[in-house]
Amino acid sequence: MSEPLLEVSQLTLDYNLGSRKMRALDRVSFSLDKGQVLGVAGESGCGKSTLGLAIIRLLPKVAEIRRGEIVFDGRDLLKLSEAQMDREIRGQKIAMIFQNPQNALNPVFKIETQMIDILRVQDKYQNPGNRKRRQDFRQQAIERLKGTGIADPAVRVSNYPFEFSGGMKQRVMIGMALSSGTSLLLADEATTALDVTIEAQINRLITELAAEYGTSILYITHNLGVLSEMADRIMIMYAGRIFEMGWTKSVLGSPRHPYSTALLESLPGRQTRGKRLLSIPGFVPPLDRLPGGCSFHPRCPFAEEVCRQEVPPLIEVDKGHWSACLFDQKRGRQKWKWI
Amino acid sequence: MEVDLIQIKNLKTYFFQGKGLLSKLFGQGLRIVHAVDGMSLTINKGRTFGLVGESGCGKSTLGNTIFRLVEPLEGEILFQGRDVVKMDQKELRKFRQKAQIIFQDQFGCMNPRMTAGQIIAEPLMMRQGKQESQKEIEKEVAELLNAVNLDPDAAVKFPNEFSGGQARRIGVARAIALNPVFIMADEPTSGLDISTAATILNLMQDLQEKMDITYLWVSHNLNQVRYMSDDMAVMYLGKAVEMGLTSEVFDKMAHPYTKALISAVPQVSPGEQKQTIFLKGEIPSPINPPSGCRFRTRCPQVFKRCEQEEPPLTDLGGGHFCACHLHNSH
Amino acid sequence: MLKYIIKRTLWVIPTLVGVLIILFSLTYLMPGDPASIMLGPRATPELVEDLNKRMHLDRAMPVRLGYYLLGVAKGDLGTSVWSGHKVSSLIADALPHTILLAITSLGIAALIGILLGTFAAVRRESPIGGVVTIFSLLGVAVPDFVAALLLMLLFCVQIPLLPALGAGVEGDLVDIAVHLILPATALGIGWVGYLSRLNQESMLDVLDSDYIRTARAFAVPKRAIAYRYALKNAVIPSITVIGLGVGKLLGGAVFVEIIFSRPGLGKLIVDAVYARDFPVVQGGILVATILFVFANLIADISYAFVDPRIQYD
Amino acid sequence: MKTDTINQTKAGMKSTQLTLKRKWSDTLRVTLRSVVKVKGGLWGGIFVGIMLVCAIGAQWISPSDPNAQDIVHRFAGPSLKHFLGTDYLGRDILSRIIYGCRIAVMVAFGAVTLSAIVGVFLGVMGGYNEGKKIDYFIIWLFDIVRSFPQIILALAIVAVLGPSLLNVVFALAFTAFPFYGRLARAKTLSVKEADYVKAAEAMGLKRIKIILRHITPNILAPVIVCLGMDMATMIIWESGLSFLGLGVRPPTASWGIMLRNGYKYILTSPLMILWPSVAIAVAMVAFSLFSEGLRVALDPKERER
Repeated sequence: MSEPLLEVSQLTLDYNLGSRKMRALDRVSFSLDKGQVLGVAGESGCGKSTLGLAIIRLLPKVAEIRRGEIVFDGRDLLKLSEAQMDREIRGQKIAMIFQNPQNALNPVFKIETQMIDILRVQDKYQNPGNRKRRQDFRQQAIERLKGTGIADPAVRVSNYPFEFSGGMKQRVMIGMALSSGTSLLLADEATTALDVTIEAQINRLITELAAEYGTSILYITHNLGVLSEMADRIMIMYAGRIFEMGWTKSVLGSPRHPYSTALLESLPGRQTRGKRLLSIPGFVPPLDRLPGGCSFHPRCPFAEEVCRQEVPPLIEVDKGHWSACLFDQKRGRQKWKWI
Repeated sequence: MEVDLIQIKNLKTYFFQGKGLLSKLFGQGLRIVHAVDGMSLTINKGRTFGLVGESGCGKSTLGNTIFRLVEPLEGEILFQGRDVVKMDQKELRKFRQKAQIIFQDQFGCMNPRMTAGQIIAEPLMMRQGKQESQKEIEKEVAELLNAVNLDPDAAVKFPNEFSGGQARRIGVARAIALNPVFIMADEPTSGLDISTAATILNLMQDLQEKMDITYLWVSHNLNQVRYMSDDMAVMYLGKAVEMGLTSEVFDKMAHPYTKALISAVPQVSPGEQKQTIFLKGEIPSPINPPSGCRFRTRCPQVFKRCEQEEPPLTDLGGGHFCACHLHNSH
Repeated sequence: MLKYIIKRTLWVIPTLVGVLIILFSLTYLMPGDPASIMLGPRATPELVEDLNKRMHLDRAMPVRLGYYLLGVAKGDLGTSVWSGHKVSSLIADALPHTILLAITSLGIAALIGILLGTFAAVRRESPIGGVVTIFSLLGVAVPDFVAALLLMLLFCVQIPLLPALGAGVEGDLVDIAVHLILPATALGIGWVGYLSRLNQESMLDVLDSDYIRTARAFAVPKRAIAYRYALKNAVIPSITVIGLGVGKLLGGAVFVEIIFSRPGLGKLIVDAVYARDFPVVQGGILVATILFVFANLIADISYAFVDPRIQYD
Repeated sequence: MKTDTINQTKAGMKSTQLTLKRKWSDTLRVTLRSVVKVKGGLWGGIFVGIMLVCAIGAQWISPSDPNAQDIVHRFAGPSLKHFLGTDYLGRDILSRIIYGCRIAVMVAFGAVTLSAIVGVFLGVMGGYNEGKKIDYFIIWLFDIVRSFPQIILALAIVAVLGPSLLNVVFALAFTAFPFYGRLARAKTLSVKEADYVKAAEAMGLKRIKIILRHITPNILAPVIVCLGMDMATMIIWESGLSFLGLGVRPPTASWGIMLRNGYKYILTSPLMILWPSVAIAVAMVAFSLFSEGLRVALDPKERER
């Protein structure tokens, strides 16, 4: 029986932008087991990146957590002090890699400088009192780079980030993020900006290193195809809420929420030439003007009066498969087939 | 019955870097970017030609060269039998009204100081031999907005007041304003959400049907090209490595690069085990492309000959071309 | 980067040639006969002829340009029409005062401005942000020569604390420093405001950037992030501004030197303008310009050291 | 046959009359409204407005003749007759400040306009011919003039030409044009590469129309913002030159000349320095707030949705 590494419950978060208040996360609850890969999918503005930043507690100042818990390894991360987060969590047990490798590294410092700084910080927290020399850290940095498959790591380590391609920068990030101590990796659109063949390389690297170190992954992306290949479980978000969650096979194979169904049908993946794609009418509502009830109801052809009134709860509709659709819960899937 | 609309023969577009006075003085040497390096292809009327490849392969440059936004070094671009490269300004202007572009950056391609209405009206106002009143043009703009499913009040809005999907629709409306016969769509869904992208794809298919438009579909998204295009070419470092009917290319892929590329595309196929071919290393720079076969530095099936000889594009039968020594030896 | 530095340095040569040509051709703008204008009421036919000879004013334009360039190349800037001293020696006497003033005011202003801006950005809630706002408002509202007048009014006339005129007794460091306080403040206060605001803004931008977030995600302490990681990025715009600002500073020094009667380069130029002593004006401006050009060069080169991405076309 | 289908398609569409442009007055109103919305923009706008009113209507607004001497009441403090007191010749300081406003605005506006016209013309020319000889020449020209410390060059030009209003305008414009030139050149270079220019080219639009419709409007906005900020600088320099006695000639009322007189009588009458300083300070803050508002208002990215 696998044990949960991360349990998020009822996480609710607002962005306070002057007079506007945007609910970026609304009662988000899920858990992630040790060694598992959980995929978080959704369109832009659904709150998936906010979720990652909330876990590692790097939210912008305007964000305010209203309620909820983020229990990691038995401790509520929201109750830890900044110093404790730095000392025990960030970069030690939880690491994060970001979307845009172009900007993720500081352009005016050499790769080695940045890596050594981070290794030194980690070392300081792990073995206090044990001072290592810069040369040792440099050696360690080179080994980390070698582990990510960068050719000539001893030379490349003294390059500047602008001399690296996007894929190589992401390798550097992975090298800094993953070590034997890392138990959770947050990957926020880590390969979105890369070419397909490079994306495949990087995703394989992440999977392999994570398997080697027993790291769990929260993989945030809008690309359902990537999740289909990488994730054990999938969570589909819309306007700050979880709409559907479950094993990859069942969520992608037999989705229960109209939104996830529509999302899958609108992909040109396996459709034959000439057949129309399903397109969802309307657009994702801005977070400060969310409709009441189910936030998807203005775009949903099956919406009834009750969908305008009640917020649908996330209910286990099948074994290990949760969905938040009132219509589905009350009348069953047969009644609302899109196609 | 297939008619050639565009025929490109041995097209080469190079960019020259380091031409400046001081660069010459310090002898940094001229760096030549081999952006498009000998492409030949035929686009048939009423069909969609998909052009795929990774960044830096020259697919956008090829598109821009067809419109002479970039001047080619050599080669021919025959449009309805006339060579675009040799056209004078007047002819070129005529050609550019029959052929249109939908740009990759949906906001960047619109003048931020013009309203959507003015942007769409611009091509209408330069139609030749026809003086129309402001009223007529306004009516046509309204029709065009309607054709791309936008409200008429969008006409007085500025580009920054639109969402990504709406801005893209304005780009489409402008492109179809003059009833073009040919449209190049350069990554037409980049930066759009999944559901928005689907509506754009549907819209463009409808327009093709109604108006009999030929598309050149430039994209890195293989799923999209497979879905949208009838014919396709796969480019790598300025050259076509494989070309043919889309169905042929996907079903009987011949080139190792095509195989790797297609296998790398993540598919929503829960439960299916897919064999991804991982390529080693990075895409080489188009400034110093490898000798012989350009793909040899990353090819899993490389052998001696690949280094010495550049494989020609050979017909494997049925208009399915491939440039690889593996299919060339016999 | 080396290529960039070489190219940037070589570009100084054609620029300076152009500067010389403009300075030279200024005499042509003078309405009427330059020699009589320079001599003013003292002009007798003999003196005019003598001056024409000495400055080759009677020769054809290209020949005069040749003489001029040759002279400058040899370090000979001509002689003062008024006093008969060598222009170069007049400048050599004046220059140290101006350089001292410029370095003191700009150096201290840059230090204070950058630190203030950084603090204000790092501790967003602290009152330092308010101090930055006050300084930048002051810097905008009170241009240097007005500041000089007001400071003199306040600290020399109303509350006579500090000396009003002169540069202090030569060799007496304390006296020199005391005489420097007001002029340097007048010249530097605008810079404190400008640089602190600039640095605050760019620091805030940098602190919001992706790479800072990366560093935070790896538990790099906040202090190290601000003063080691972010500062180097944030200071880049300030470097350019300081380089370009040296020109403004030299301009401001003219007023401050006049107001506080400091025997510097600016005062030399203005007094020469009053006296229509054209060779001194020409020489003074040339030296000020060279100072400015080299300050810019140094700024651009240090820019290249801070930002490795730099390319020069 | 094809045209038929299109006409059918189009006939099926709902046809509504609509306007394509926003009215000029609307655009102006929107711009001004967003200037005012920016923090401080309202105050900047109000004070710039007051300055313009003073400059244009000095003879109606000022309480007395700026040159009328009232020797009996020299160095007088503020009173009902002379709101801000009098100077060493007994002239009304308030009236002189108001007339000084006229000089400041005239010089600044003239110099800024002249330098912007010349600079933008050269800059656009260089930008178009990027990499050609003419471009190198223009860059060289800009760099030479920029190499001089600005005010010192202006000083030299006025010294040579002789102090007068027109010469001050010319001298200041000459020192400032390379800055507009460089701005215009850089903007032209980036706008030239923008996709919307490519789109217009691909549409077959004529070159001259591309320049007029697509390039010029997009390089003018930053130039206008720069104009606003430069007005402030030019006002300082006009005062500075006049302070040195190298600007407009006395007895013309100019803030710089007033400061010059104040400096002479610094021991006698501190108010003679204070009032023009306040006038300059207000003008500086007003123009910088206004141009900051203008910057935000003219940037389509920052414009309120």
